[in-house]
Amino acid sequence: MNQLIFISLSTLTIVSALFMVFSRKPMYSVLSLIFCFFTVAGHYILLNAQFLAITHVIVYAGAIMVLFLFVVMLLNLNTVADQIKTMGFRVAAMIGAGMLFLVLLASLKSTTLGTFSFPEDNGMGMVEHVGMRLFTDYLLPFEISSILFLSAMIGAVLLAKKEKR
Amino acid sequence: MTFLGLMIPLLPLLGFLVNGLLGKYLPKGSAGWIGSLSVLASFVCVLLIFKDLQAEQAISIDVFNWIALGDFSISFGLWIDALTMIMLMVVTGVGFLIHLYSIGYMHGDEGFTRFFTYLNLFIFFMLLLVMGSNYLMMFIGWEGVGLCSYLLIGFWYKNEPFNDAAQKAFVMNRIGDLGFLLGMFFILFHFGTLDIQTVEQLAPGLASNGGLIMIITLLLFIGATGKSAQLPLYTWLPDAMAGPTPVSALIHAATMVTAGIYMIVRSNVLFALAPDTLTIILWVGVITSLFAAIIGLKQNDIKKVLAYSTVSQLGLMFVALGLGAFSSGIFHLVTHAFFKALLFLGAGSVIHALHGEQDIRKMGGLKKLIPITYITFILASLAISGFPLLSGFFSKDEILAHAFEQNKIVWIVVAVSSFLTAIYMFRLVFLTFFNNFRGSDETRSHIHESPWTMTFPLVVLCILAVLGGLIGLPAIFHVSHWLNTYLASVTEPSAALIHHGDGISHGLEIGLMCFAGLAAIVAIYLMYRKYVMQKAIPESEESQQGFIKAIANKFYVDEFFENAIVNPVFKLSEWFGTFFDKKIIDQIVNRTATTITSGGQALRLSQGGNTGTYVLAMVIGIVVLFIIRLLI
Amino acid sequence: MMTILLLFLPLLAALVVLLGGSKHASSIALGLAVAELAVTAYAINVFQTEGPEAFYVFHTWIDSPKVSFHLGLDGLSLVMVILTNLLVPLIILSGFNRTIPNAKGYFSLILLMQFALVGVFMAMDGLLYYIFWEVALIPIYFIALRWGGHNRVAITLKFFIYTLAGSLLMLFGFIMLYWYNPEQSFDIRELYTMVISQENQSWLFWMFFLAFAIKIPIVPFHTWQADTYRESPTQGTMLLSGIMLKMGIYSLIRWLLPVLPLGVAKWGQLAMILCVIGIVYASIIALKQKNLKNLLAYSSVAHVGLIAAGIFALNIQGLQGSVVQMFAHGVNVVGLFFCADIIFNRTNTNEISELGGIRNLAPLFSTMFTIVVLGSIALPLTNGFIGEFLLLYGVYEYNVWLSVFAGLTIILGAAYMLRMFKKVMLGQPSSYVPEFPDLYWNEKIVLGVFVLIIFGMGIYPQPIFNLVEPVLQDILSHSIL
Amino acid sequence: MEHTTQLVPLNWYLLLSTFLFCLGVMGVLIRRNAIIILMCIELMLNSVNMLLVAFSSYSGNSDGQVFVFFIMVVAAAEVAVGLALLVSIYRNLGSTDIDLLNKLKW
Amino acid sequence: MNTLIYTAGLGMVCLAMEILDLRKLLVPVILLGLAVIFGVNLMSWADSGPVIFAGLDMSSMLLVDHFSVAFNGVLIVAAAFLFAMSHDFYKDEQHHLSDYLTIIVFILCGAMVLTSYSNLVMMFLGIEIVSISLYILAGSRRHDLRSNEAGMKYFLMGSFASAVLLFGITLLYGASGSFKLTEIASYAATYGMDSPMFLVGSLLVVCAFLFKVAAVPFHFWSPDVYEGSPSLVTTLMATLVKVSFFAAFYRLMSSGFAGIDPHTSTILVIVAAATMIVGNLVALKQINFKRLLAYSGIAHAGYMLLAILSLKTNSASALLFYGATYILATIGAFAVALPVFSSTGKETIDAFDGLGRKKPFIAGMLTLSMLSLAGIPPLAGFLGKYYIFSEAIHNGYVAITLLAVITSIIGVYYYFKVILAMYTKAGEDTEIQFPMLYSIVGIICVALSILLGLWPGGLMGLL
Repeated sequence: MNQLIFISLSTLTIVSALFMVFSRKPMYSVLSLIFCFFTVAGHYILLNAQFLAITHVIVYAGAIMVLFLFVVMLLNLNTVADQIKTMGFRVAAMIGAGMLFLVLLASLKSTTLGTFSFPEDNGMGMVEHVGMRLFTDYLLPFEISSILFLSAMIGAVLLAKKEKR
Repeated sequence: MTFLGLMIPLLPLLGFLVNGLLGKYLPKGSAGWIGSLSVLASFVCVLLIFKDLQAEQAISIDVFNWIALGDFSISFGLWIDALTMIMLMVVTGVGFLIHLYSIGYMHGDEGFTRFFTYLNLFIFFMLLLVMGSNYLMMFIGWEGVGLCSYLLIGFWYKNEPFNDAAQKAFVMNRIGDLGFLLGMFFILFHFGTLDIQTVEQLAPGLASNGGLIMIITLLLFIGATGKSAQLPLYTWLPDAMAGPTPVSALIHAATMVTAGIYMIVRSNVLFALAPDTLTIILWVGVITSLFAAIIGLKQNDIKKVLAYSTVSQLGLMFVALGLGAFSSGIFHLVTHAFFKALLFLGAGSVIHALHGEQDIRKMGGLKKLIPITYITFILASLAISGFPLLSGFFSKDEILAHAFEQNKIVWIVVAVSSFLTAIYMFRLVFLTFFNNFRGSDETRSHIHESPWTMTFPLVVLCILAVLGGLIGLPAIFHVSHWLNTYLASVTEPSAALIHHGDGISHGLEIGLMCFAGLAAIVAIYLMYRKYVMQKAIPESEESQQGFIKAIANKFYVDEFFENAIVNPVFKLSEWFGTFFDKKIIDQIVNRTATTITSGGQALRLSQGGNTGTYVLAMVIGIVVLFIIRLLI
Repeated sequence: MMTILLLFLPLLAALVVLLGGSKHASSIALGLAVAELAVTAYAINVFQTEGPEAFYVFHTWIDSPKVSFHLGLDGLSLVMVILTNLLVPLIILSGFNRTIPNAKGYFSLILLMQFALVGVFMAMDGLLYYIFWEVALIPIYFIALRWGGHNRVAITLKFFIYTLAGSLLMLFGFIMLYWYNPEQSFDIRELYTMVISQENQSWLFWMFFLAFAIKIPIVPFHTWQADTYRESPTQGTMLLSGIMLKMGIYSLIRWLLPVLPLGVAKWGQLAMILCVIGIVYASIIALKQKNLKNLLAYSSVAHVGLIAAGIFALNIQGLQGSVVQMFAHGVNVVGLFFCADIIFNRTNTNEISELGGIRNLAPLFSTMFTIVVLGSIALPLTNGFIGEFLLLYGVYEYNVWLSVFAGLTIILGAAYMLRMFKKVMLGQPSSYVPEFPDLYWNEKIVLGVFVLIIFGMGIYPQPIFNLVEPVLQDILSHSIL
Repeated sequence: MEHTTQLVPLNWYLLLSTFLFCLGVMGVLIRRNAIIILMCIELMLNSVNMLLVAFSSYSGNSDGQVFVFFIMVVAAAEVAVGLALLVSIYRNLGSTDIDLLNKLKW
Repeated sequence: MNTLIYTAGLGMVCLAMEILDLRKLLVPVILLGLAVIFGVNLMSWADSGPVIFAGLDMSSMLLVDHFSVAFNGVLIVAAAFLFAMSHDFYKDEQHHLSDYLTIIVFILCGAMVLTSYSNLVMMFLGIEIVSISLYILAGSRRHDLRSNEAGMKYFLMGSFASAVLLFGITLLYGASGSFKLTEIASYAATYGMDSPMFLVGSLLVVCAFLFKVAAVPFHFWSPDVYEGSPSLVTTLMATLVKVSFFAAFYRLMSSGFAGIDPHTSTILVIVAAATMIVGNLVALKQINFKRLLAYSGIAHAGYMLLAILSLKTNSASALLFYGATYILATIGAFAVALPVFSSTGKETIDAFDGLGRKKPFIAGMLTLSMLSLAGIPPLAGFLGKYYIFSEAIHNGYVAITLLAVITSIIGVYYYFKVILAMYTKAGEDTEIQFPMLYSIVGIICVALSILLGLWPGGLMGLL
C-alpha cells in the first residue's frame, strides 16, 4: 500500500518537475511546480511529518509560489516563450547533470541503511513535538534566523522599492 | 747593504711618485732630471753593492709578509745575487743613459712629464722583476713592465694605430703571463713555496717526477716567449715600435724583453732538470732567430728593422739557454743591451734629426750631417754583426761554439741567421748614412746633430758596445771568462745536470771565430756593393713578388693571427652577444614569462560571463571530484 | 648594542633623510652614512680587541616557529659590512653635483638598502637573513624604477621577479631545513651541525644555489643583469654591482657550503663548471659590447663567475680569494660604473662608438680611470690581483684544466677592458665630446678613495686574510666531510 | 500507518531525492529565464527537504524535520531577495534572461 | 555568545537610528559599538565555554572557544575598517545608509556564527545570513546594470551552492543521524571511511565551501561579482566574508570531519593546485583593479587551502594570521582604491596612473599593501605565507607547497602592475579627493601590516 502510494506520488512529482523544467512558458512552470510541491507534501504525510506537510503547503505553495506567480504576471513574462540555450550547451548540460546523477548513484549505491527502522507514528511529526524542539534545542538558530529574515526584508525593500525622485 | 738594496727599486719609485703626483707643480722640464737622477742614484746604489758583494754572496731582504694563509706564505722579498747584479747594472746603467737621452729626445713634447713618470715606473717594475726573491714578486715586475710597455707604446694616445699596438702588446704578453701564472700554481702546489731559492734546492728532489718539472718549465717558458717575443708570440714587438724611440731602446731592446731569458736563467736548475723543455727552447730560439732575421731583410722602417733584429737576437739567446749555456745567454743579453740600445738611440737620433721620418728609403747621406750618431751607429752595427773583437763577436761566438759542440744543424742555422744579421744591419746603415739624401730639401735644411744629452749616452753606449766583450773573453785569449766565473754561483747547480758536449779544441774554436768574422765581413761587403756602389734603393711594395713579398709582409703572421684567432673570437663574441645570449638564454627566461601570461590569457577567456557556463563548470567540477574520489 | 647601532643607524638615517626634505637630502645622507662608517671603524677596533663575541646579539623573536633575532659579526661579516659601509658614503657622494628629482626619496632608499645589506651580512638566523635578503630587493627596485633609464619598467620588473623567484625557492629551502632540523629552528649554529641525508641535500642545494646564482649572477642566469645595470641610475648600478651581488657570493660561503655539504659534494662540480663557463662566456661577450655599461656588466659577470668558482673549489685559497676579490671587485666595479657615469654626465652617451679622446681633455679623470681599469684587470699590486691569484690557484687545486680555462679571463679581461679604454678614452676627441670638464670635487674624492683602496689592498691584503681566516676554516671544516 | 503495509525502502527516497536534485541541476543549467532557474533551485531544495524528512522519520530523530523548517525559512528569504533582484534587473534590462547578463567577463 | 548578541543588537540600533533620523551619527555609533563588542569579545576569551541562552545549554549549537574568539576579533576589526570607509563611500546615498550598514552588521553576525558554530544548522544559517545579505549588497546599485548582474549571478550561483551544501548536509545527517559536529566527528572517526553516504555528503559540503571561498573550479562567480559590486561591497567580500568562510571551513574540517581523510586531502590538493594556478595566471591579464583583486583573492584562497589541508594546532594560527594579513593588505589597498575610483570614475588599474607623483604618501600605502599581498618581507603578508607554507611542508605537502611558491612568484607580477602604474605612468590631471577616514584606515592597515610583519607573536601565539 505504502509502496504503491509512494510510487504514484513519486511519478506525479517527477512528471510535474520535468514539466516545470522543460516548459517554455514560465506560467506553466510555476503552476507545475506548485503541483509538484503538493505531491511533496504528500510524501511528508507518508513519512508521518504532518506538521511539516502543512507548513510546506502554506510556505511553499501558499507564499513562495504565489510570489513567483505574482512576479511572472507583474513582469508579464508569459507573453513570449523563453529563449532556449544552444543545442551544444543543452547537450553538455544534460550530460553534466546526468553524470552528476550517475556519480551520486554510484557513490551511494553501496550504502547500507541498517540503522534505520520503520517509522513509527509516535507523534514526532506533530506540532507539539516539533514546537518543543524548536523552542528548546533549536532556540538559538530560531532566533538567528530572524536576523536572516530582517536582512532579507531590508534587502527586498531596498532592491525592489521604486525610488522617489 | 739591505738599505742600499731597498733603495735600488725605491729611488725610481720615488722619482715616479714625485713626477706623477707633483709633476704639474714643478718647473717645466725638471721631470726629466728628476727621472734620470733617480735612476742614476739607483745605479750608484747598485755599484756600491757590487763593490762589496762577493760573487758567491747573496742579499735577501724580506720587506713584509705579503700573502700568508693556509699552509703557504709569500713574502714581499728581494734577493740580490750575482745574476741580479748583472741585470741590475744593465737595467739601471742603460736605463740611466736612456733617461738622459730622453731629456733631449722628448724635449718639447706635451707629455714630457708623463713620459718620465712612466719610464721611472718601468725601471721600478723592472727592478722588482730582477730582484724578486720569489716567483710572485717576479710576476709583479713581469706584469708591471708589461703595463709600462703598454703605457709607453701608446704614449702618443691620439694616434689610433699606436693604441692598437699598445693593446696588442699587453694582451699578447698576457697570454704568456697565463702560462707563467699556471707554472707558478704548479710550483706552489708541488713545492709548497714560490721562493725561487727554495724551489731550486727542492727541485732535484722532485726530479723523479720528470713530467711535473717539464710541465712547470714549459709553462714558465710560455711566459718567457710572450715577454721575450719568441715564436709564436713575437708579433707585438715590431708593432711596439710605435712608442717613442727611447722606449724601444730601453724596454723593447735592452731590458724588458730580456726578462724571459733572465727568468729561465734564474730557474736554471728547474730547466736543467727538464731536458725536453730545453730542446723545445732551443728549437724555438733557432727558428725565431732565423725567421726574424729573414723578415728583417726586407723592412724599410728603420725601427722595424731593429725590432726584428731584436727578435732574432733574443732567439739567439734562447738558443744559448736551450743549449744549457745559461751564462752565455746572459753574456749575449748584456752585450745586446749595449749595442741594441745604442742602435735604437742612434735610430732615434736619426729620426729626431729628420723630424719623425722613419722610412730608410727617404734617408741617405746622413754621415756628414750627424757624425756622432753615424760613428756610434756604425760601431754598434759592426758589434751586432759580429765584427771581430767587438762585443757582439764574442758573445755570439760563444753561443755558436756551444751550438757547434752539441748540434751541427743548430750551428748552421744560427750561423746563417747571424750572417743575415750582418746583411740587414748594413743594408740599413748604408741606406741611411751613405750616398745622398733622398728626402725633401726642406727637411734636409733642418738636419742637425742632437744635443749633448742625446749624444753623450750614444758615446757611452758605444764604448760599452765596443768593449763589452771583455767581460767574457773566451779561453783562447788565456784570460778567465769573468762573467762565467761571476755567475758560477748561480749556474753551477745546473751545470752538473746538463750533458754538455765534449768541448771543442782551441783550434776549432779559432776556426769558428774566423769563419764567423769572415762571414760578417763578406756580408758587409755585399751590402756595400749593392747599396753604396750600385746605389740601389729598396723597391716599393707593389713591385715585390713571391717570396720577397712574403718576407716584406712579415710572412703574413699578423694576418694569420688576425684571421685565425682574433676575428673568430670577435665573431664568437658577436654571436654570443647578439644571438646566443639574447636569443637563446634570455629568450628562455622571457618565453617562460610569456608562456605563463598567454596561459593566463587563455584561462581568462574561459570566464565568458555566462552564468549557465559557470554553473556547468561547477557541476563538472563536482563530477570530476567525485570521479577522482571514486577512482582513488 | 654596537651591533644594533650598526644595523639600525642606516634605517634611522633613511627616515631622517626622508623627513629632512629634498634640499639637503644628499648632505644629510652623506653625513649619516659617514657616521655609520665611523661606527664601523669603531666596530673594527672593538673586533680587534674583543673578537666576535662582542657583537653577539640574540633575542627570541617569534616563538613558533622558532625564529630568533640573532645577529653576529665574525670576520667574514665584518669584511662585508666594511665593504658596504665604505661604499655607501662614496655612492652617496657620487650623487652630488647631479640633478636628482625627489632627492630625499632617492637617498633614503639608498640608506634603506644599506640597512638591509648590513642585515644580510650580520643575520645569523636563517629566516632573519632571508627577510633582510628580500628587503634589500625593494629599495633597489624602486631606485631603478623611479630614477632609471628609458626602458626601465620592463627591465626592472624582470630583474625583480627573476631574483625574487630565486629567493622564494630559497625560502622553500629554508622551510625544509627548518623541519629537517631536529631542534626546529633556523639558527645558523644548528643548521651547520645538523645532519640531512644526501638525497635531500642534493635537491635542497638547487633551491639555494638558484637563488644565489640568479643574484650573483652565474651564467646562464645572468640575462637580467646587463639590462638592469644599464637602465638603473648610476647609484643604483653601483649598489647592485658593488654590494648586492656580493650578497649572493657571501651567501654561498655562509649558507650553502656549510649547511649542505653533501649537496655541494654532489653538485658542486656542476656549479663549478657553470661558473667557469660563465667566466669565459661573459668575457667573450664583453669583447664586442657597444655600450659601456653593458660591457662593464658582462665583465662583472666574468669576475663574479671566478669568485664563485673559487668558492666551489672548496679550499682555503679559493675561499680567501673569493672574500678578497669580493671586496676588490666591489671597489673596482663601483669605480668603473662611476667612471661610466662621469662620462655619461658630460657627454650624455655611453655608446662606446660615440666616445673617444677624453684622455686629452681630462687627464686626472683618465689617470683615475686607468687605475681602476688596471685594478679590474688584476694587475699585480692592485687589489684585483690578490683575489684573482688566489681564486685561480684555488681552482687549480680543484682541477688543473678548469684553472687553465678560467685563467683565460686574465687574457680576455685585458683585451676587453683595454679595448674599451682605448675606444672611450684614447684617440681623437669624438663629436660627442666637445668639451669634457675634469673631475669635480666630489668625483675626485670618490675616485681618490677608490685608488687608495686599490693600491692599499693590492700591496697589503693581509688584514683581510687575518680577519676571515678563522671563519673560513670553520666553514671549510663543515663543508668538507 | 499499519504495520501490515509494505514498507517503502529508504533507498527509494534516496533515489527519488537524488533524481529530483539532479533534475533541478539540469533545470538550472538549461534554462535562461532567471525565474525558472530560481524555481529549479527551489526544486533542489525540496528534494533535500524530502530526503531530510525521510531520514528523520526512518531514524526516529526529529532533528531533520526541524532542519527542514530552517531550510524553508532560508528558501523564503532567498526567494524574496531573488525576486527583488529580478525585478530590479527587469527594470533595467527589460528581460529576465540571464544570458543577457554578460557585461562582466574576462 | 555575548559578542553575537551585542552585534545583533547593534544591527537593531542601526535600524532604530534610521527611524529616529540620526543618520549622521550612524557611523560613529557603529564604530563605538564595535569597540564595545571587541571588548566583549576579548572578555569571552577568558571564560569561553558552553553557550547559555535563555537558560538552555546551547553548546551543541555554538561553541565559543579560542578559535572563534580570535577570528571574531579579526572580523570585528575588519568590519570597523569597512564601516569607517563607508562613511565617505555612501556619501551620496544617505537615505539608504542605515540599510547598508545594518546589512553589514548582520553580515558580521553571520560571520561570527560561522566562526563559532558547532552544529550544521548554525553553519547553514550563518552561511545563508552572510550570503543572502551579500546578494543584496552586490545588487544594491539598482540603476547600475553591472551591479544588478553581479547580484543576480552571485545569487543564482550562491543558491545553487546552498542547495549542494544542503544535499551534503542531508547525507551527513542520514549517515550520522545528527547535525552536531561532535557526533559527526565521532561517527567519522568510527565509520567515516566505510560509509559511502558520509563520504558523498562530506564531499558535497566541501564543494559548497570551495564555492564560498572561490576555489577553482567553483570560482567563476567571484571575478564577475567583485567587479560588478559596489567597491565597498567588494572589499567586504574579499576580506571579512572570505576569511569567515575559511574559518568555517576550517572548523568543519577540524572538528566536524575529525581531521582529513586521504581522499579528501587528495581532492583538496588538486583543487588548491588548480586554484593557485588559475588565480595567479588569470590575474596576470586583468586591467580592472577589482577583478585583479578577485583573482588575487582566488590565488590566496589556494594558499589558505593549504592551511585547511594541514589541520594541526599551528595551522589554525597560520590561517588566522594569514587571514588577518590578507584582510589588512586588502583593506589597505581598497582604502586607497575607493577614493581614487570615485575621483577618476574608473576602476581599471590605469586609474592609479601618476598617483606616485600626485599623492606620494597615498601611493606608498598602496605600494606597501600590494607588497604585503605579494608576500614580500618585512610586511605581514610574507610571514602569513611563510606560516602556511611551513605548516604544509611539515604535514608532508611538499609538492603542492613548491607549486604555491612558484605561483606566488607569478603573483608578484600583477601586484607590481599596480605599483608600476602609480610610479611610471603620467596619468591625467584629475584631482584625487582623499577623505580623511580613508587615509586613517589605510594608515592603520599598513601600520598593522608592518607591525605584524615584525612582531607576529601577538597574533601567532593566540591559538
